[in-house]
Amino acid sequence: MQFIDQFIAMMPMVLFYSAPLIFTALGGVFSERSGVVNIGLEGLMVIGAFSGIVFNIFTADIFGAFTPWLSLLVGAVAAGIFSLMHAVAAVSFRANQVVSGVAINMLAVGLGVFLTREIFGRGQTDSITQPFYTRSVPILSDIPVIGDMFFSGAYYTTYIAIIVAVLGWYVLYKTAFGLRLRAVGEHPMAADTNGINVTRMRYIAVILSGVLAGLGGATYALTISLSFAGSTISGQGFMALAAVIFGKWHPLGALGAAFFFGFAQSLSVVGANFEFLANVPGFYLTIAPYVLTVLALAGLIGRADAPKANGDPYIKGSR
Amino acid sequence: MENYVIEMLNIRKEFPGIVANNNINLQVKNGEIHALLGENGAGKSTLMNVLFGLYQPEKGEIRVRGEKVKITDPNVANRLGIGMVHQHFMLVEPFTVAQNIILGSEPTKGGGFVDIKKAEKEIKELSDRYGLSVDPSAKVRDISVGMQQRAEILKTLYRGAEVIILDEPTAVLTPQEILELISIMRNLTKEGISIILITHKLKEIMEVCDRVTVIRKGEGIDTVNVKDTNVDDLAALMVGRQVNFKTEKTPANPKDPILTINNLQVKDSRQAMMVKGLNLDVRAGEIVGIAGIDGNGQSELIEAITGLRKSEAGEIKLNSKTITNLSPRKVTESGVAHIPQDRHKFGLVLDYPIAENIVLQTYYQKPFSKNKILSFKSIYKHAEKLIEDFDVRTPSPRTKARALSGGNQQKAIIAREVDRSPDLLIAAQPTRGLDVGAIETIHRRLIEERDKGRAVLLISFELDEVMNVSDRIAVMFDGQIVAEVKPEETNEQELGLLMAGSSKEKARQKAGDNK
Amino acid sequence: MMDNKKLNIIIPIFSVFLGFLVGAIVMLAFGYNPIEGYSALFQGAFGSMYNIGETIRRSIPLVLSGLAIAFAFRSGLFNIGAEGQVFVGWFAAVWVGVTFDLPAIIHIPFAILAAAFAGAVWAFVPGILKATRGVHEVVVTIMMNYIALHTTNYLIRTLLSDGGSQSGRIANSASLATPGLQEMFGYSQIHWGFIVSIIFAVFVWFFLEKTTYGYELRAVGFNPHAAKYSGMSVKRNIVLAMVISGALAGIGGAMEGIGTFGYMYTHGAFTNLGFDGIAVALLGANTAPGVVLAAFLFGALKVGALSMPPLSGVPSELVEIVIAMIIFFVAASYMIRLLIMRFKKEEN
Amino acid sequence: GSTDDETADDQADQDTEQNDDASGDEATDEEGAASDFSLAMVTDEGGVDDRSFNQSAWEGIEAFGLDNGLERGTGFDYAQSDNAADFLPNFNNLVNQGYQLIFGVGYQLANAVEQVAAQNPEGHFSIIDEVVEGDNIASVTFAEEQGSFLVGVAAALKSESQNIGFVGGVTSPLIKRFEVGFVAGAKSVNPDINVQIQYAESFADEGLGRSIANNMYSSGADVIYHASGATGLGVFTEARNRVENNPDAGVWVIGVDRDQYEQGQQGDMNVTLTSMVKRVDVAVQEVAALAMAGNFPGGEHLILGIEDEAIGIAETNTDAYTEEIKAAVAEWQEKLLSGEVVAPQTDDELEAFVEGL
Ligand SMILES: Nc1ncnc2c1ncn2[C@@H]1O[C@H](COP(=O)(O)OP(=O)(O)OP(=O)(O)O)[C@@H](O)[C@H]1O
Ligand SMILES: Nc1ncnc2c1ncn2[C@@H]1O[C@H](COP(=O)(O)OP(=O)(O)OP(=O)(O)O)[C@@H](O)[C@H]1O
Ligand SMILES: [Mg+2]
Ligand SMILES: [Mg+2]
Repeated sequence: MQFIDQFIAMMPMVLFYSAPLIFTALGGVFSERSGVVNIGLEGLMVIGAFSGIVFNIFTADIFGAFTPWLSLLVGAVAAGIFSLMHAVAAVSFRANQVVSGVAINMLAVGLGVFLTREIFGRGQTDSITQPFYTRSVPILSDIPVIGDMFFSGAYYTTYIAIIVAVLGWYVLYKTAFGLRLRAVGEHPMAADTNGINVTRMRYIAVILSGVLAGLGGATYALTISLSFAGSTISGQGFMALAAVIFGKWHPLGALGAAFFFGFAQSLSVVGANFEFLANVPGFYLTIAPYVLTVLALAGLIGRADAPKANGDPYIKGSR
Repeated sequence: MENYVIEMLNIRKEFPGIVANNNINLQVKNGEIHALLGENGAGKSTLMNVLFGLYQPEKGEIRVRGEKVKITDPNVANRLGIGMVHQHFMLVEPFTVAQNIILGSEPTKGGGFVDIKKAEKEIKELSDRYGLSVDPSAKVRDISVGMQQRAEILKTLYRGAEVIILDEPTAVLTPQEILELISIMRNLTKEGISIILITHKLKEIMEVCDRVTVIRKGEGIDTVNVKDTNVDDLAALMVGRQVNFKTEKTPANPKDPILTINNLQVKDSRQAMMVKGLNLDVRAGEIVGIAGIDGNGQSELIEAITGLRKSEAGEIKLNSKTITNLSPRKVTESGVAHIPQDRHKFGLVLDYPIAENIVLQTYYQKPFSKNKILSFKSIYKHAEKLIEDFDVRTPSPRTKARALSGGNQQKAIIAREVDRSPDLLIAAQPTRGLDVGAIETIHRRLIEERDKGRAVLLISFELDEVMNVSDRIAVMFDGQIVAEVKPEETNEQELGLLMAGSSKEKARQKAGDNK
Repeated sequence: MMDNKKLNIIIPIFSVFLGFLVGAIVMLAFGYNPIEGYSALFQGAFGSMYNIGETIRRSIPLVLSGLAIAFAFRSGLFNIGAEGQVFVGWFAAVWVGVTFDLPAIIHIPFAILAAAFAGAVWAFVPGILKATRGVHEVVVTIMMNYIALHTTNYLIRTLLSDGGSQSGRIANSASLATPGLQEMFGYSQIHWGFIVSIIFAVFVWFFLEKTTYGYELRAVGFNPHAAKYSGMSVKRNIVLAMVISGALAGIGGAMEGIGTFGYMYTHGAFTNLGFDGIAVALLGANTAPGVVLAAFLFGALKVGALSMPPLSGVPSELVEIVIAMIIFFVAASYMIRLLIMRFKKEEN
Repeated sequence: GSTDDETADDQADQDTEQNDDASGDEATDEEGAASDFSLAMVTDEGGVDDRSFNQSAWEGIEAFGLDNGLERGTGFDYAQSDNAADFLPNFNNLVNQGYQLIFGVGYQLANAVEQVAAQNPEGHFSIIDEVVEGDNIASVTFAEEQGSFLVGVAAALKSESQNIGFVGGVTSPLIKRFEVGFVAGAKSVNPDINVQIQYAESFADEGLGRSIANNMYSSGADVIYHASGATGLGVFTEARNRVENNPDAGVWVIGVDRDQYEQGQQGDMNVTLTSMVKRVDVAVQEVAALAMAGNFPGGEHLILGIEDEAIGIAETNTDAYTEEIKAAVAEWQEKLLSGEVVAPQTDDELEAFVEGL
């Protein structure tokens, strides 16, 4: 049955395409749950991708097979540090959070390409020699159908992304930290009067979003582009932002949304294989993912309410 | 020397532009209920926010149980056993009561996992001990204001508070709830807890408080024992002039009906039927007060009349023309004015200047705009006039509504609504949170409107307001008008019983017995 | 305490200064000479009539996309979709430019109108979805951007050329570019679009500040509940705001279509006119005059950037960094406020 | 350490050197020798260091400049375009700086060249990859279909499944020539070979390129030819990943514009079968030489192909690109040169061509 086969064939694509979105969207969820709008995700991904690649290129000989893992880490840390800018502006200096997000995006690309030129003397880096590779999970991959769909030919980073999403859900909804973080995003003054340090919580949340978006960017670079240039991250951050909202600011929602995007994207690729689509102009398949998303939003998803205090800087003693 | 649990000495707190507190002293004895009294904007909340560590005073010292302390943030206050229930509740709406109570001091087991079961058990114990009934697992957005407040009090107790600050706790409560609160306060003091109570309601002070500190325009005026004083003296102390309470009014002479409601049915946002076949009419030249406990369909009724909510069945007539399910604008144009319950949410665009707020429903009409172009000249001319007439205290018509005190915000709204000389004026909780001075003015306005031959529909949870101002009282219970009484023929007790749903006869003789 | 009017002027200026300062530090750090770098930048932006012409030309579409986003912001909406609306506007204008043959007095307004309409339609989708289904405009507009990119590419291949990657040139009667003007500015690409953009800046200012429509839109933006209470239709205003915002962005596209280029080509990626518009709007504090100034600054920096590598060897990305920092400092203006307060204190 | 890395490094050195010059720290070592001829180029959005035809063009200009003792910044130079709106300003800047021959690299610059040439009748201009009318414009295009034809032959010979793929960037007549030539070449070897064709509609979406390649390999293709810029990087990623997981996967990629051998390196294997190399540098030098000699081919349209050695195919990967393939390709090359076979450029021509087989 062709459909089933195609479906099975699609899953690996879905898995590698979605992973960077999952990480980044989770970052968005943490930040916005704490009340800090973060449209700087794109820029944070850029930093993650850039530093991941550069580190990989220069240390591949030293660390060998560990290099991609360390690169991932470096990407996360770098973006985490970079996100401090957003935190300082948005939390300490009451910035309009959209503005500083835009600044982050511009700065990241500018800086990334500028440094690339300084280091490599041209607009993009070499290809890395130590990327991630898909692996089939022992045992699990032997399970019929399921095995082929999910456990053969996927990256470990994808599984990590899924685990992190579940972890994110646990942290936000089951732990004291999560309760406080959400409180800060819904009603910072209430949190404050309960002795919660709003500023601290928001800093943590924003830095977390940086780390996660950095992971996302690095994952993209280390699994898909294998090199860095100004155009390496082009829109993925905004897709992740869309996933945050699509997923109603919920970690598992974001996970689902990211998979939805990956699925729609792969569908548009695999569509070419179906006879009945053979004579449909490629254009329709190209826009299909985006149209599908809009339809999904209009149809099933509908209204979603952001955290109440999302976007408002907290100023003690004002109402 | 006395053993004070709290001493605030020569506290000074400035805000850009104003001195909110100027050398104020406040001394609270152990186990007493100490009232803090003052006009809107007098500086009460500020003083308490200083005590609770939300603001740092420019000057002055604070002693807790004789110890000189520096309260840098609410944590410190909590550790010193000071808890505060804020005027605007500090509850996270999508959270459960339990989550709100434990927030910031959560009981956890491994992995930071919140032990909600444990928390709910502890909360149950506390609420039984002090008679604060709450449903720990209910979401705050779904529970009554009264329960929200009990949750707030539990929040402080849960943190082991020995001094509890209540900032205008009764402003938002129904008479029944107020009685409950009073007994709660008594329980608390029995347990050795001291209470600082901010309120504008002098009767409450006389009823429960031991001592009262009065502040005016940021200055501490005096501290007196409640048993050595009376309502009028307090009012005079607070406002700085004699206030007369019994709102003077001549008997009404109602004419033909303006508003007629037949068998009206309205659902709330959760699709629950809240108004169940309600009948009511309001005549020209009378004030009809709707007495009822919050949540018996009052809000839905008003929203249906004003076109903010669609009615399921029945008919609403204005001057015998039907206005059922017309758009808010059509309703307004057909002669209805509405002083909304929540002035910040509905009544005002807080970021617009007062002037632009004053034309909120009329901006598109001459002279405020001509063929779609605003005429700020006439808007501001008009605003200046109303600000003058209604004595709205604002630096200028250009001032943003946000910066005004609730009292003056309210006056601005009333000015706007009344000035349209509507046939029907709906006033929902028009004096909530306001000081006696402001209340006096507003009541006088309502009566003036009546005397101009307008129909006035007053919705209030405060019985003495209903009794003072109305010519006719309709009691609302479970989505219907269950009884109509004349204020001079009834008393608070009877009304209370009616509002609780007992039949008129029962209420009559019950109330009668107790007399 | 200093009055806000003064601050609102000082802060952007201060931010610009700080932005350049950071840029200079970066140049020093990497062994470039900031003075050379910036004089090259200045040369490139204002060095001659030609450069000035280019700077103006570069600002024109930014004014409009900036206005579009500012307009939406004032109504409480975030239109990330300007990018896509620019694409469809560009296309529509070029389509009119190539398919019709009319006198200029009709042809140009017709092309601009078509662009406005296309942009409006594109923004109508998120608008109506927000109004009726409460769907968050940000997601929808992001999706609409991609749809616009691919749709216009497709239409250029199928409608404006046979499989080509570029449309034909528009008729001269539809072109905003006139040899006279360009000659005056040393054969730069400047075109009369700068007048169009100023006209619409004035329009936006007037519409928002002086008309009852603007009064309603701003009210809805500030407090939809109060707006509803006072008889305004929140839904209608949301749709209206999006549609007008989209129309403005569409006209921004027209400026490229019948002004700068005179044709449209298939894009491999976004133009960033829309995304830069976000920065322009916010740098301009969402006010029409502010947007015009911010757009001009952007135009100058981006055109000046081209001269940095040849004249000073500094990579043009440095300008991106400078711009980003300027925006950052505007965002964190509170920091600057504090600084100014500090100085004030020390004075007295 | 592949040839490419070295060119890349040289590139880096030159750039930094030039930076020093610009910031005046260091005097350049080529004084005096300068003739009065000068040439420059305007890049498209790719930028001068795109490791593709912009870079190739620049290398040509540099080589020419150095051979003729010209000086960077006065005798030869380039202007970087970050955005289509920069094309014309860049041209005008160079004109104002007095450069005599200015190249526009990439079909996107066609309109800009047309305008600037019209405004500066005395200047000499050249457009690469597109044809523009004008007495002072030399249009240079390449017979990509020829190179694509040859890599098509190689693909058909290499493919065991007789199932191959083509990944295009954004649909356009130019990319069409790659596609059509490739198909023709493959079919000339085996008329029944199955060619999967898909366009990413983007030159910068590695993810999509990867997905398309994944899909093509999964449905049986074993050689993929890409003409899709950065999107193609995804194709290499997919192939490398498959080889990593199964050294005998036997999947190959054919690079474009330049020798993309480096992109294919996977451990000690390399998935780059070959590349369709477009010697823009050759083209640039040819035009420059003519211009310097005083017979600038204004108003002419030069189509450079195999015979000019402006189109070639890389033979770096000797393991994969076997002697047989080499031989067969050489055969077909002869046929193309002799005109016995003419590579098609459009779908219609392809149809006719396939009929004729
Ligand atoms: N956060 C603030 N920023 C600036 N001014 C403030 C702030 N809070 C209060 N004020 C000013 O300080 C004065 C005292 O405010 P406060 O809230 O203490 O009054 P209040 O006695 O609580 O009034 P009410 O009875 O209406 O609650 C007010 O006039 C107000 O203008
Ligand atoms: N951030 C602020 N800036 C300026 N004034 C403020 C601020 N916060 C509170 N105020 C003022 O402090 C005074 C008291 O504040 P409060 O919240 O008690 O208002 P209120 O008069 O009680 O109205 P309500 O309680 O009905 O909202 C009011 O004048 C209010 O406007
Ligand atoms: Mg108060
Ligand atoms: Mg109050």
